Parts: sequence; structure tokens; C-alpha cells
Amino acid sequence: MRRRTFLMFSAATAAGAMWDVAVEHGAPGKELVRFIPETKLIPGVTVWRPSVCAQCAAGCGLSVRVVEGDAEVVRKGQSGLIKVGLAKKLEGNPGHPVNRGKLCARGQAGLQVTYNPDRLSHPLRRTGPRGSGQYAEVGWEEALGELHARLGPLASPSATSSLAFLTPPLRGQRRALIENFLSGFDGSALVSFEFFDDRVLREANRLSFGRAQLPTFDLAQSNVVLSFGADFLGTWNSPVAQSLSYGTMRQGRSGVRGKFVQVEPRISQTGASSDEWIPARPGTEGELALGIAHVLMSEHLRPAAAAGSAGRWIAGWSDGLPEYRPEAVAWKTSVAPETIRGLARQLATHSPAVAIVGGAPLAQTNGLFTALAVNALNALLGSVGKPGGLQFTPQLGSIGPAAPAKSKSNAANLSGNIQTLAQQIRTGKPKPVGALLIYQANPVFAAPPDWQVKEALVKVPFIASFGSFTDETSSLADLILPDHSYLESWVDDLPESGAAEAVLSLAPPALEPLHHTRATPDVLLDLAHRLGGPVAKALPWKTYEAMLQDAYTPLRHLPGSVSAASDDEFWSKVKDQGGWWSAGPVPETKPTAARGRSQPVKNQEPEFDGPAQDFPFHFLPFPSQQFGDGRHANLPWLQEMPDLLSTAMWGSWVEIHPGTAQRLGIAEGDLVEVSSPHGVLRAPAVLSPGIAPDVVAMPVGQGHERYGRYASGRGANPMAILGTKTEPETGALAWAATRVSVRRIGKGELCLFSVGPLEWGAKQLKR
Amino acid sequence: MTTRERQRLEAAPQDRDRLTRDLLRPVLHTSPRIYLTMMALGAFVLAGLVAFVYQAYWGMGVSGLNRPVFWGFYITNFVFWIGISHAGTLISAILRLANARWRRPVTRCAEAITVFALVIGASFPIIHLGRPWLFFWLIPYPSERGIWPNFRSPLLWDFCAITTYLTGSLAFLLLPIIPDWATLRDRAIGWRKKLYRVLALGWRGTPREWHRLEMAMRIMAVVIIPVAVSVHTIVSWDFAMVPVPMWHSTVFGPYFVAGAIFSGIAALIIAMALLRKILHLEEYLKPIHFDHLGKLLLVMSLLWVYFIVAERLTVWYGNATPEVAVLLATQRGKFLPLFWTMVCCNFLIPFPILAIKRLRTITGTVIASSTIVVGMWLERFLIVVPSLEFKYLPFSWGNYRPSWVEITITLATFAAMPLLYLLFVKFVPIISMWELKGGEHPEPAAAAELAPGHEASDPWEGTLPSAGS
Amino acid sequence: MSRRWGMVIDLDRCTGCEACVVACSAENNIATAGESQAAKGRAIHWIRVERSWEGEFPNVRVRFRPVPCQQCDAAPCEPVCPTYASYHNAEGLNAQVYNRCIGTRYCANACPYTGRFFNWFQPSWDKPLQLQLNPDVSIREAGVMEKCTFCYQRALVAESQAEAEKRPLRDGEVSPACVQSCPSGAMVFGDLNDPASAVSRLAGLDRGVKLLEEVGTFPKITYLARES
Amino acid sequence: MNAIYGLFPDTDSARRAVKALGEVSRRLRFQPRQIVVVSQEPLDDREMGLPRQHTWMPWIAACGGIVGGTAGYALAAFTQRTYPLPTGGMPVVALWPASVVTYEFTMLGAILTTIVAFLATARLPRYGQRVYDAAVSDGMILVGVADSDVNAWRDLEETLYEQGAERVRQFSTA
Repeated sequence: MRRRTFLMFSAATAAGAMWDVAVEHGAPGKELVRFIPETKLIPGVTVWRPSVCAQCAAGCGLSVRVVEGDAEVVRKGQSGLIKVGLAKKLEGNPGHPVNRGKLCARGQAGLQVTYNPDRLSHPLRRTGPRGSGQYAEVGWEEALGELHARLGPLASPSATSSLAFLTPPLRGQRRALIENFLSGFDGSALVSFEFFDDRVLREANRLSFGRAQLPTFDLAQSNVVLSFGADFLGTWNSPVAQSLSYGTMRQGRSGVRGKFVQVEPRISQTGASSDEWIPARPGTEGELALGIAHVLMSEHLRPAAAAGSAGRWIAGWSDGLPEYRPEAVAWKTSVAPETIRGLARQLATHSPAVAIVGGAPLAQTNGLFTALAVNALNALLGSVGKPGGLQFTPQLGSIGPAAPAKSKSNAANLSGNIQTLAQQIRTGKPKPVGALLIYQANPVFAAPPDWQVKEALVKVPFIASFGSFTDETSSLADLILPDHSYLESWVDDLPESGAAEAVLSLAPPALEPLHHTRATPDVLLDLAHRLGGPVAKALPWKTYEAMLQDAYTPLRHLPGSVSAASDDEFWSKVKDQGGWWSAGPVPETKPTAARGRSQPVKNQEPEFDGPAQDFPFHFLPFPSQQFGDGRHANLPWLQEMPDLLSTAMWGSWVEIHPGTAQRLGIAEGDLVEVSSPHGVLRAPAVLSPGIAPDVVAMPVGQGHERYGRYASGRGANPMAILGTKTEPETGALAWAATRVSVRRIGKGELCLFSVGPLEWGAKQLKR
Repeated sequence: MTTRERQRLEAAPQDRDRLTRDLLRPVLHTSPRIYLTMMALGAFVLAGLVAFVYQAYWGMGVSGLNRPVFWGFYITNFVFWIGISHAGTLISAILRLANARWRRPVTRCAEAITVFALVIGASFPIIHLGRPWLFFWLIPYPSERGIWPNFRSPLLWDFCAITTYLTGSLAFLLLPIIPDWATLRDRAIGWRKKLYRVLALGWRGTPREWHRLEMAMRIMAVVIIPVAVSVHTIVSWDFAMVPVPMWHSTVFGPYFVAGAIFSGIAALIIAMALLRKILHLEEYLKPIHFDHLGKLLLVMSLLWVYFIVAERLTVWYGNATPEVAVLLATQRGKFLPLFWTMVCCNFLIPFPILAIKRLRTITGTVIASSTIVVGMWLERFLIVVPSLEFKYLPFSWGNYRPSWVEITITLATFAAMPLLYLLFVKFVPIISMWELKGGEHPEPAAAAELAPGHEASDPWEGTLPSAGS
Repeated sequence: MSRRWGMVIDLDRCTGCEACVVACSAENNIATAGESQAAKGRAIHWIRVERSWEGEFPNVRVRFRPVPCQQCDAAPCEPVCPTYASYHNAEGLNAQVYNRCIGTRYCANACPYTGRFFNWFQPSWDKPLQLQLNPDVSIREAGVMEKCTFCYQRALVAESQAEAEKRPLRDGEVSPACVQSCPSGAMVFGDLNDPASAVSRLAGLDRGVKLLEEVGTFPKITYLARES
Repeated sequence: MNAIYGLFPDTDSARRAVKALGEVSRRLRFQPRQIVVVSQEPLDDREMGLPRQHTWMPWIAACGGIVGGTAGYALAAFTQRTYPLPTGGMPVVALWPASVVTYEFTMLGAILTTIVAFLATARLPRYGQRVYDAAVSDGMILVGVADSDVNAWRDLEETLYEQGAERVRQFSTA
């Protein structure tokens, strides 16, 4: 009775909701036809379908709850209602080795990517001036025809200008497809761009451990975790996998509770969970790591040789790091010598212990040194490749269609970064860029202003974008050919970290496409076919599905999660499982040798952009818990998800130490102006006890000029005032190396979830 | 027939006529200024209605309420107006039972305040509902929902208590009007005559009728006092029943009742002063009335201080963290200005005015009453809002600022009160004519030994217009 | 014996990632309020993560705890409702019947945890965001209270599944969206009447405390205190 | 129905008239209860020499209170038992909350009964023609005899004038 009543209530309400939709459209002159359903789903019955999360690079497996429902669609120019499978919720794929059924906030909000009201539903052609955002709808044939016409001349061997393809770092067959596509264009460049790109750490790991790869941490068995700036429970690397093992580290083992110490100048979401917070001076994290290593060696807790080859990149390692006595390190890092000694002893005596480095410490001019120092410390602690330490997820290197042998001409291909692309566009060398294809990356939003990315991009004669949204970069496009959302697409990914086994995340579309969009891989295959010649030869597949099948079916012969008698059975099982993961050793990409370097890395003092007397504060942009690097700012659930520490919603803010704020006459919520040598921004102030007095911090992600109704014109973009200092060895942007000044402007507006006091403990009130 | 008797015989009809004439004048004649006043007040009430419809259409979001301050101006007004309603019936009933003769010109004035304040007050729980059109779900009746209301809810108690109190107060007000309506029936002409003929129920004034009426009023007076006490106690229980810091208090019942009587008397004094001025009843509402009510007000002001001290000292001394947070927020925190204004309005200003005999004049008591009305509204606000803003978990503390909708509706009710009152005095003599005339007669026992000089020794001398004055 | 759903939240595991917050919004059709309404304190989050800063620089520590409705056994919100919209159901949950609610907001004041939310306006979704709405959960109209239900609809689905398979419900088979999503496994859900269930076992740990125990609400959520 | 009555300007003369009428009642063959007194303000029965009024109203009101209270408790208990929804860990029929409802209904019962009893025993409302004179509302006191022998009217008129009646009028329904 109870249940029936309940179901009746919900059914009635759901029907009511549908009825509202119907009535709204049932208005005279707006009659909606009902199309014949394209999918067979039992009404009211949930189907869980696998998919792969594309919200960040972790490559978590998804379980999509699909229920039949009415969607308003356009078919052959006629709008109407159709019964389709609708995604109702995203959960983690319980069998997936990276996230094991769990999913973070950003991953779950991915549902609002597919159903975003600002998603582009048709191909668009620019009608106004570039960047004006004025577009007219065009048909797919017309759009593809235009793209073909524009790219055709570039594909000919005699082309005088080249093609560039701008993407975020891609993996799996998507990357292979684009590489193969570009192989047919002489002098073409695959430019990958991501703001928080971990390039420095990959290089350090390549040097220290022979793996240019992000590490996987076995926190579940660690007794002490020492993290240098890594937001590993929030946004960095594979946060869900790391949170899973973190939970076990804390309370998942009987009698053992792992300890966690975080070193960073501002308490991050991850730092908030730490037992001890050490606000070392920005840029001195490497020194601190070596100070600890010094104590380990000088107190004979570990022999220098234990570090193996990882130690040889640090000058003075084999001598016991005489320059890094705790007193000396303390002076630079402002961490007390006793703290350093205490940390060293804890790490040594409570093994397994592991050190993690990531995020801001590596975004300094001495980032590579810092990474190598922490790597050496890990090696010294004996935590590399051991339970409770760090390891590397095996990579399925030999899988997939090999890129065609590089021709002579495309040996000059740039697999570059956004600076080299901008340089090439400006100078026209080695070849002018004749056309630019943009797939998801948004450097106009996320690159420092002095790189002049926008100024460069507008000079490209032809830009096409495959994005689902118009953002700051894709709004420069002449032609937009919107992609399916990832729930509507074939998705594949090869997670770089987060699991002990080799992992392929792969899934067929979980949903019918809602809009008049096409999957970009299929568009590229189609285009390759139209272009003919070497492009067509490099991409012989009709569909992306066929390409994926060809690439991944050989996994059947490896020990893994799927046993099948035939390729077809294997394929269908992989599709059902949402991927494949190894159950034994797999042939890996050959570890890249530490080539190109034989000398230790010198410890340079960190350099900062802006003189300290004019710009007294370190400026720390941090990936926000809601928006990561800003790509999720158009999702209303995340906009309204309160920030853990500030509880701010729907905006951005500047975090300042209360003492500093008092000195500057700034109160909570005041509008402050943050100036660097490169720009000025305004945002309301949040007074946070968890930040060093000489640091001001700001979340990355807001301040979009053009990114749909939920993100546009909201908050400020910290990238807009960043300097262009780089880590010299890798060329990575030192995004934490800018200095700023702060002053009060007036009263500001903060949208806070909690306006209560900072502390809820029963503080005795003065009566 | 003695000379004295003859003199009286000659003088009396004129005198009586004048009394009736004076008291009926406001009913039978309306000046343009009154019409203008009514229209102005009506405009405010209309604005309030528009604001309410606006709110009902768009949702409670147009108010300034939020989480955690789910109650604000509306509930403040509810408590305030229910408090004001204690002016009349309770005071009138007590004075009736105590047979205080000076009450006679005051009672109807006071009882009318009760009825109108109750109606206004009782409308606020409906105004503040998220779905006001479903207010009748509070009423126990066999409904299609197959469920009756929850009698464990203090809101249901409120409903029962207010219904009872309104019924009783209406009876208390209307029963003694019947003879006056009979008089009006005889005096009025046209449609009014027909109306009053119906309203007078065929009243003649036989000994039987008079006896039953007086008996009914005596029973009502006995019943209405505990009802009035219970009503504001139950209003206080709306707060005291739930575990909210500074709400969950045993002192709330008497504290609210005392506050209600306090604000009620203040409202009565203001109403009387206004009637006196506007309807030219100077000869009937005399300084002595204000003096007596002023003394009552003085007692209530002291009682109010007593309760404030009883409440606050206990909390302060007990030092339970959530309660002290609320206590300090009101005394020293963001509510400091309101809190100390309230203390000034309810005690520091009125106390000397009311305590010093020379200042206890009509003007003095009206000034004191005006500050008390403001102070008591603030007191209600300071009971409702700070506790919600500073409820247990500091993370969920909040802020409240009323919106224009709430302010408009609040103002509208402050306009509705005089409007209803004006309309009332246009239909009913605001001073009970028969009771006032009855007061002219000496008590039967005294009549037998009626002696010269007796009237001068009457402590209530001067409460009635003397002949020829 | 009937079931008595309860939850354990291990504050030592919780990382404050707020996956639970979004999971709850997705599962329960919680409309976003938008900036201006959210700034007025009208954002709806059936579960929230409370944060507390403790200490002075540099010895600063942060504590946080996820707070959904505590599903009290002696819930102050229930008896104050004049229309029985808020009552105790057979499985021990503080049920809120939206259709009965007339919006006195009394329950919200009575709740010491501020765990109840009011629909200040008619909820709406920009098209086609309405397609994400969970058909198992009613949409609450303007003027009614709403709150955490322990995702009762998910329990019903699991129960009917078990019934169809003619087997008893397994421990851990039912989990609200927040528990399901929690990456660090900080939240555990189950039947408190089953002494063998994980939730019963954990609720009995020495670290277990109830929120605002002194108010006498007898919550069904046990918090396991952080050990440092 | 008919009557003859005098209008008296004050209580004294009215009292004398009542007394005089009582004295002549046997002679003029009417019962003392046929004497009609109508006044604009309450008169003291004893003083006027009228029979003492008596009423059961207080007892009726008390009974009304008891009935109301019982009904109130029954309503609360019945409702809660018919829809046995547990709330806040309280018993389904909880004594303390029910006592509040019982109390209010007791009072409501007493109030309603009093109103009804008043109307019933004062025989109101009644709109038909009865012995009355609009001069009463000018403060005159009406004293007369209803339904007496018409032949005695002259004597009665005289008696009334003798006692100080300003006017004596006759009244009869057509």
C-alpha cells in the first residue's frame, strides 16, 4: 500500500511534468508531432549503460542510467516529440578498476553537458565578424562540403600553407585518428593544450624512473603520505582512484591509520584533509624534500644509494646532500628544522611512506628540480614500485593502428604547444597556417595574455571547430561542426594512472543523439574519405566504431577481464563491460630512456614575475573544485555547488590571509583589485585562515566571456593576469610564479552558502 | 414630589438626550475628512492586498525570508497583533468582574480592538503560508485527502485557541451592542433603520432581557479571561515547543501574556485618545481614564522588565552555547540597535512618564503607549528572527532582511486596524450608551440613603459628564 | 522486524569533495536556485558539507562534515506539522509528503540541523535540462518543504528487485545517491535493525557520535570522529 | 394583543407606577405578570418591585463546557487514532497536546452555549409587534399592562398618570 501510494505519487508527478511540456507546446500554432520511437526501451524500466567520463583526463568508467522519456527533437526540419532513452544519472562503473563505481562531483555533473541548454545543435557558419558570435545554421552536407573545400588545397603536396589541429591532450584511438588525419597534410601540427598539463612531472618521471607518465599511488597501504602541493583528492591526476585508496589508508585497515601531511602555501581541498599543514614558501618545496632526504641520510635512516638512479639528478646526493641541513632549509622554506627532522623520522619509521608532488610546486621556474627532488626522496624511502608507494599503470602501447610511416615532408610536423603555434601563425614559418581545426581546447581563455593566442588565432584564414559549445576559442571559428556529447558517442580512453593494471575504458554510445550533431571522429573519417589520397589511405575506416574494433580486438589475446572465444564475442563483452583491463603483464610502450641529459639539475632559486617591492604577494591560481580548469563552468550543478572552504557559489573570489587583509583594510566580501605586471582583475575577497600571509589565491574556472548562459560574464579569470615565466627545461608555463599587488576597491558581492562564522566548534562566548 | 426630584425630572431628559445625541453623532453623521481618511487607509490596505496576491502568485520568494530564517515579519506581525488583541476583551472582562465603574466608557472601545486585532493577527499565518490557498487544511473536516489535521501541532492549538477567542470576543463585543442597536433602530431612518432593526433582534429592554444579557456578560467575562490567557500562551508555544535556542523556554507562556496585555493597553490608550479627538468625545473619555490605564500600563511595564530579566538572566547564567549565541547577538551583536531601542521604548521612556503622576496625562500616556507599541513590535521581531539566524549549527547561520512585499503587507495591517475601527464607529456607538447611562444611577443600596455630598465622595466622581457642563 | 535505515559517515575518510552534493541534486531533481537566489540563502542542498577552520596560522586545521537530514527518531520537525506532511514512516524515515504540505515552514524552524528546504519559487529547468529529471522523484512545487529522503525511491527499487528474485535484501544493496557516489567510502548505509549490517557495526564504534545529541533528537546518522 | 402603557421620565415614577399597578391588579382583573416594563437601561428588579429573575444560564454554560471539552478530546483522539501517523517519537494519542485541544474546546463549548442560552431565554430574536414605544430610546421608561380587559383601560390610564406618566398610550395589534 505504502509503495503503491508512493509510486502513484511519483508517477502522477512525472506525468504532470511531461504534461506541462506537452501543454506548453500544445499551444495553437506550436503543435508538436510525435515521431516513431527509434529505440526500444520498456517505459519506466531503468537500463544501466556503460560509458567513459570525459570530464577530466582520469578516464573513469561510467554507468549511465537510461530511462525512456519524451524529448523534443527536430527530424527533417520538423520539430516533434520522440520517445528516446534519456540519461538520468551518471554513476561510476562498479567494475572499472580506476573508479570502482565511484564518481566525483564534476563527473556526475557531466549529465548537464549532454542536456546543456547552450549546446550547439546544428552546424553553424559565421555570418558576422570573427569573434562576434554571429552564426547561421547550415546543413551537414553544406558544412562538410565547405570544410572539404577549405582543407582540400592544404592536403595537396604542393600546398603553401599548413593545417593545425588544436586539441587537449588526447589518448587512445582519438589521438591516433587525428594523427593519422594530419599525416596527410604537409607540415601540419597537432597542438595540444591544457592549462594544468603536468608536463614537468612527466619529464621528471621520465628522468627519475624512465616513465614519462603520471604515477599511480597505492595509498591504501601507505602509513605516511607527504604531499607537496598535489590536490590529489580534488582535481589532480586521478582523483577518484586516489580518494578511494585514501579512504582505505585512513580507516580501511584494522589498527592502522595512515598519516597525511600536506605542504602548500594555501590549504586546498586536499590539504583540508591533512593531519598537518606545512605552508612552505612557494618554490621551495624541492628544498624541503631534500632537507628531509638529508635527515634520512645523515641520521642513517636510509642509505643514499637506496635512491638508485633517481638520486643522480640531484647534485650532492651521494654525499648526503650537505647543503640541505634542516637549519639551512628552514631558513629558505620557513619550515622549522624540528618539523623537517620530525617528518623525516616519521617517513622512515612508518613505512610504507610515499611522497606526492603535483600542481603549483611544479609550476615554478624550478619545477623540474622540485619534481626530481621529490622523486629522489620517494626512491630513497623505497616507495617506488612497492605496496604503499607509487607505481606506474601499464600502458597498452602496441595497441591500435600504427601511425603511418612519416613521409619526408611531414617530418617537419610540429607536435607543438600553443606558443609555437602562435609563433608559426605570426611568422608564417616554417609554413603559414592555412587552416585551424579546434577540438575542445580553449587556449584563448586559459593562456596567459602575453602569449597573444587570440591575436594570433584570428589571423588564421580558416578556423573550424568541433566543439559542442561556443567558448572563447571556438567563437573565433568560421565553421562549427558540433560533436555529439560523450554520452552519445563511442568513447575510448587509456588511463595513464589510477590503476595497478593496464586499462582500456571503452563504451558505445549510451544515448541516441539529442541534437543534429555528428561524432567528430566520424566526421574526420568522412572527411578523410572525401579528401582521398594519403589521408584516406591512413584512415580507411567507414566509422569510428570500426576503427575502435580493429584497434582493440587484439586485446583478446592478452590476459584480461574478458575471456571470449571469438573476436565478436570479445567485442560485445568489452562493450558491455565498459572496457577491458589486464589480468597480467601486458606488452607496454617501451620505457623511454633518460635521453638528452646526463648532468644533475641545478637548484635554481625560483624566479617570480614582477618585482617584490611593487608586487608583494605570490599569486596562486588553483584548479577549482567545481570547474577544474574552467571547462565545467557552464554546468549549473557545479556553479551551485558550494566551494568546500569558502562556501562560495556562482562566482570567483580572491583568498587573502585575515592578517594581510586587515593590514590592507580589506574585509570579507570587499571588492579587491589584483594587479600583476600583466594585467588587472577584480573579485570579492574571501578571508581564509588557511593561506600564507604573503600569498593571495584565486580559483581558476570563472571569468568566461563567452561560454553559455551559466558561465558567461561571471567572476574573474586569474589567467588573465599571469606572467609568462616558464620552467626552462620543459618550457612549461610557471603559472604559480606571478607576483601581484592587492588593493581594496569597495564593497563587493559574494554568493556564499554559509554566512556563519568560520569555526563551528563550541567556542566559549565572552559573556 | 420634592423639589429635588422635580429638578431632576426637568433636567434629566435633556441631559440624557444630549448623551445619546453625543454618542450617536459619529454614527449618524460622517464628515468628509473621515471619508478622506478612510480612503487613504483603504489605499494602504489595497496595496497590502496587491502585495499578498503578488506573493501568492510568484511564491514566498518575493519575501526576504530564506534558509534558515523561515519566519520573519509575518510571524512577528502575527504575534504582535494577537498581543494587541489582549487589550480589550481581557481588560474589559477583568474590569467587569471587578465591577470597576470607570470601565464603562472604555469597554467597547477595547473589545473592538480585540476583535479587529484578532482578525488581522489571524490572517498572518495564512499570509505566510507557502500555499495560502490551502489554508483550510488546518481545519478539521472530513476531507477528500482522507486525513485530518495533526492535533499535536501547536499550529492546530493556535487555530483552536484563536477560533475560541474570536468567537468569545465577538460575543463579548456584540451582545452588549444589541440594546444600543435598538436605540439606533428607533433613531435612524432609511436603510439604516432596516439594518438596525435586523441587528437589534427585536430587543425592547424588558427586565427579563436585561437580566439575561447581564448574566450572559458575567459568564462570558469569567470564560474569556482564561481563554485570553491561553491564546497568547499558545502563541508562545508555537515557539517554545521546538528546540530552538531561546525559544525553547518555559517562561514564554506568561512572558507572552504579559507582553500582550502590555501592548494591548498601550494600543487601547492610543485608540481612546484618537477617538476622543476625532469623535469629540472629550466629555466621555476623561483624563481619569487615561490615568487609570496609565497605572495599569506602568504595572505591565515593570512586569515586562521582570520577564526580560527572568528570561535573559537564566540564559546568561546557564551558558548553553547555542542560547548564549542568540542572547549576545541580540544584546551586543547585529541586533544591538533594535534591542536597546526596544528597552528604551518599553521601559526607559514610558516608566518615568507613567510613574510620575504629573506626567501621567493624556499626552503623557499616549507618548508612553506609542513607544510601547513600537517597542513591543520590536520585541516580537527580536524573539522570532535572532533565534533562527543563530540556530545551533554555526555553518547554517543566516541573515534576514524584509522585502518590500513584507513591509507593504505590514503597513497595510497597520492601516487596516484604524480603517476597521473607523467603519465600526460608523455603525456602532463606540461608547456603550446603556452602560454609561446605567452608571448614572447610584447603586440600589446607595439610592436608599442618597445624601448630599455622597457623589463627591464617590471615587469615580467625574467619570461621567455632569449635567450642564 | 521492519527495517530501520541508518547511515554512518566516517569523518576520517571524508575528503570534502562534494560528490555527494551533486549526486543528491541529480538523483532528487533539485533545481538550481541561480546566483541571486543562492546569495539570499535559498540554494537547496539536501546534503551539505560543513566546514570549520580551527587554529591560527600556521597551525591551521580544517574540519568538515557532510550533513544531510539526520532522520531523527524523535524528530522535532514531525509533530509540529499541522497537516501531517512531515511524519515518521514505518522504516523510521522522516517522510515529507509534498502534497500535504501547505508551507508553514514550521518544521524547518524546528529542525536543529537546518536540514529542511523550502521552495521559494516554482522550480524550473532551462530546456532541455528537464530531460535529466529522475522520473522516480516528484518535483516539488512552489510553497512546499522538501528534504533528504535517504533516496527512498532507490530503496523501493532495490526492494522490488529482491522481491522479484525471491531473496532477502542484501546489506549494502540499498544506498542513497550520496553514499553510492562517495569516492573515499566515507558513507555507509543500511539497516540498523540488522545487527550484522555494516552500518550497525560501524555505528557501534567508539568513534561514533551523533550530531547535537544533547537536543534529544536521536538521529539515525552516526558520525565517526576524525582521529586527529 | 393589546396593551395600555405610560411613559415615565425616571425610575422613581416608574417604580411607583409598577407598585400602583400591582395594587390595582386585583381590582382591574389582571395578573401582576401582565405588567410590562421596558427601559433603555437595566433596572433593578428588587427596587422596581418586580419579581426576581432567575436563570439556569451558568449551569447551562458549564454543561456546554463539559460537552465541548469531551468533544474536543474525542476529536483529537479520534483523529489521531483513525490516522495513526507517528510523529516525533510521541504516542499516537498524546495526552499533553490533547489537553490543550480539550481545554480550548471546553471554553468554546461554554461560550457557544452561553450565547445560545442567552438568545433562547431572552427570547431573541423576535421581530413581531410587541408592546414597545420608540420614546424608550429617548430615556423614557415604559410601564403598562398587556392583554388586560379593555374596559379597565380608563382606570389604568388614570393610575398611570397619577404616578407621573408623561404620556399614556394604547397599543393594539390590528
